[in-house]
Amino acid sequence: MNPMLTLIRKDLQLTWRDRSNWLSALSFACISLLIYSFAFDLVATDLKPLLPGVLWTTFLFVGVFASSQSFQREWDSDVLDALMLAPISPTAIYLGKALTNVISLLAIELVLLLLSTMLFDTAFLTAELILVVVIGTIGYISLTTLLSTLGTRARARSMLFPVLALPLLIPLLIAGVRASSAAMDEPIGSAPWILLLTVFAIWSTASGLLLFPLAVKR
Amino acid sequence: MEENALEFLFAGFAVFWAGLFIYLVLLQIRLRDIQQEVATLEERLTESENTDTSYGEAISTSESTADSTTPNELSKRDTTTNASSRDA
Amino acid sequence: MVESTVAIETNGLTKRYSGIEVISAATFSLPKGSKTALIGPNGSGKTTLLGMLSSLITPSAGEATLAGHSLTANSQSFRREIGVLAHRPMIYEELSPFENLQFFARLYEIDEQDSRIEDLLRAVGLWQRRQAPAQILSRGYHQRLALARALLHRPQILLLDEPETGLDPEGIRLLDELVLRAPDITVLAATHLIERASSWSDGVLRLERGRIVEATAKPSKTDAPPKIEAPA
Amino acid sequence: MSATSPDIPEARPSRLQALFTFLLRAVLPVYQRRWVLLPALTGVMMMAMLVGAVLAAPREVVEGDVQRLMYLHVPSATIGTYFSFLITAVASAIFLMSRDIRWDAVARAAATVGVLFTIFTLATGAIWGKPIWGVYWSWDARLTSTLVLLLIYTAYLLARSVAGPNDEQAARYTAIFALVGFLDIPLIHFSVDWWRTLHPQRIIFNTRPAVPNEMLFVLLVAFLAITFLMLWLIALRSDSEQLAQRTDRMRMYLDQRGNN
Repeated sequence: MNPMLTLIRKDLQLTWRDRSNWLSALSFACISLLIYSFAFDLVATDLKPLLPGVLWTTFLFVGVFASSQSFQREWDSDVLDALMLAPISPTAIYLGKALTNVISLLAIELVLLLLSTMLFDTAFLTAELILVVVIGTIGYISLTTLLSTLGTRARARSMLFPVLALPLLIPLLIAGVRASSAAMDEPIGSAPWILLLTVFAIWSTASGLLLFPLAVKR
Repeated sequence: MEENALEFLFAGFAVFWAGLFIYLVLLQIRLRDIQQEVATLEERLTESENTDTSYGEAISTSESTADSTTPNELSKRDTTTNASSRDA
Repeated sequence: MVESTVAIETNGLTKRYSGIEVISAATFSLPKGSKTALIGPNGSGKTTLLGMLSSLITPSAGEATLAGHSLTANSQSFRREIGVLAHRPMIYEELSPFENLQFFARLYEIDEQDSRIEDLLRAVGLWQRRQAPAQILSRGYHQRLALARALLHRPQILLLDEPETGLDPEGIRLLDELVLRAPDITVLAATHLIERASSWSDGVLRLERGRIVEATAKPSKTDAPPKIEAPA
Repeated sequence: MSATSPDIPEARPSRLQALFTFLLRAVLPVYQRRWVLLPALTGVMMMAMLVGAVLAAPREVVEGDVQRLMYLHVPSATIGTYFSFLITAVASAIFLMSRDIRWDAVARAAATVGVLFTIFTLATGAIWGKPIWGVYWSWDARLTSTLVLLLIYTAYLLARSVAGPNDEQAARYTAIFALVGFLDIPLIHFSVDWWRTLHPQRIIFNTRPAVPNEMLFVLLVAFLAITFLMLWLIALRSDSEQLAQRTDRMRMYLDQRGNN
């Protein structure tokens, strides 16, 4: 899949070159995390079960807003047509963009985990929890990257995108929060949440791969 | 549970029929808009003096022609001379 | 594969946008190595026709074959044979000219990329500015970079959409030298500069309201080229 | 859908399209007389449901008369919601394949009716729940799934209404969204069911003693009534959307003819 690596390299290079986009997403994430702490005073021991919820809502909001910009650069300078003209399949374009988003969002989420370990003095950087976060991120990013092709058309794109993306991600949110609680060994019953999260990730990547070419074909 | 929860039963049915009613009102508003648009189209058609003969052909290629007589079909018979010659 | 003499051939190529026929039943064929000017008033469908030929826009009906590849098959090898220069330069403005060409060279999997990129950048006069981010370059240089990108993979066919836009006289000279007079490339270029067209083109395709109303293989030098009615 | 079979572009008449056209021709006679069949059947069946639900059906011993809402709630929750969203997904898939904008109108009509029935389901479910559980909303698994569907498909209608009736690219995008939304349903069900089991168990109203067969009969009548009502509402809506598309095309044609 050489073309996909080329696309990822170019995207990462571009994300690194004008870092303002990524940094604003990171600061948005940290600020919303802090706002939760001011709102709920999460340090009290009996509020521990709330923490996975806090984390995952922040992940989803940052992820949705960040990935709604994923094709912004291509539309501004009409480069998407140049990519479609290249001898590569549209799925490579989708995979390249999705993986770039996953990498940049995972970076933000790891920073958040670090921050919340300090803020709420609970061990967040455990292998299990990171696994859950990685699977969940792949799950929601592959869907939001597919949906971000809306940008070329609707003028009211910025507000409409979360309204479109978030309801579809409710199963992922529930599974993510429950799987994270399980990873922090909170008592949450016997349902195989990590399995549901993985199924969601596989399903969303598959539908992204199949439907993306249809979304960008004119 | 109270025995005679009749008012809840009526509330339930009332919501159902109210919903239907609102749906049909919205549909009627939609049809009113379409009627309005057809009327403005007809004005534009009558006032544009050189009726282009390909007008009928361009429209008929984009939708198959023989329409069933739908009650809400708004094919008002054109009384004006130049538009009535075209048969879809 | 027998060496066919026809580069571009279309049969009944049509594009309907929500009922309105933007291109209706375009049927023509351009010999290999020919240079054809695609002329017609604004909104006559030039960009849509070029969009369909370059496989960016899916036709509503009809088919076309370019360089022996059928359009509907839309195989990736088909896209190796055509180069496109559109209205807008379609380049990454945060990347430098060199990085832009390097990225596309990797996508087209060109061998000895660096020397090919250097030749092209020198040819279009961008070699001194090859490291500057494209943002700070003028519109003319963006157009030249797009021209270099279109030639990168040595396509057999070039589809140009008003290539002169944004080019200074020096740029236009480069356009003529690299493309419009290059011997073995087949060119179909939409242009408004009719009088300039007769200097480089050996054929004319006139489009009016989505219909090919004139397809002349050899434009006579008189101002009213013989009118050949394209088969409806 | 206008009366004659739609002009599916014959780019490559694959077996699938041949089968599809054959099926369509079989359905066509019924389809053509839809404006006679649907109103008649809906009218008769809705009357029968009303009489059955309020009078004929026996009073439920545990929950009393409010249980009669079942005849509205259960069919709306099953046929009214899921079947219309199935029609949306199928129509969107056909639109993506055939690029015939009229299927987008059918998909939008089915989604609108689907949203209407989700609202019915939630409303009757809440009203039915109040006297039994003492609270309007109890995060019951099925009602929550219906709520999520309501969110998804109102977003669908919102996104589609931003663009014009004939805007093919917006229609293609929202068709993809409708497909993804429909494929999301099983995931919603699993996640909501497992999530809900954490909540204190409430007596969910369908594990009651065996339902007497008079009730079953009235329920069957209710199912048929809701099905015909749904089909009729969809047909009405889709025809008016197609009418809007045709007038929009005429306007575009006149604009185009006007300026050159």
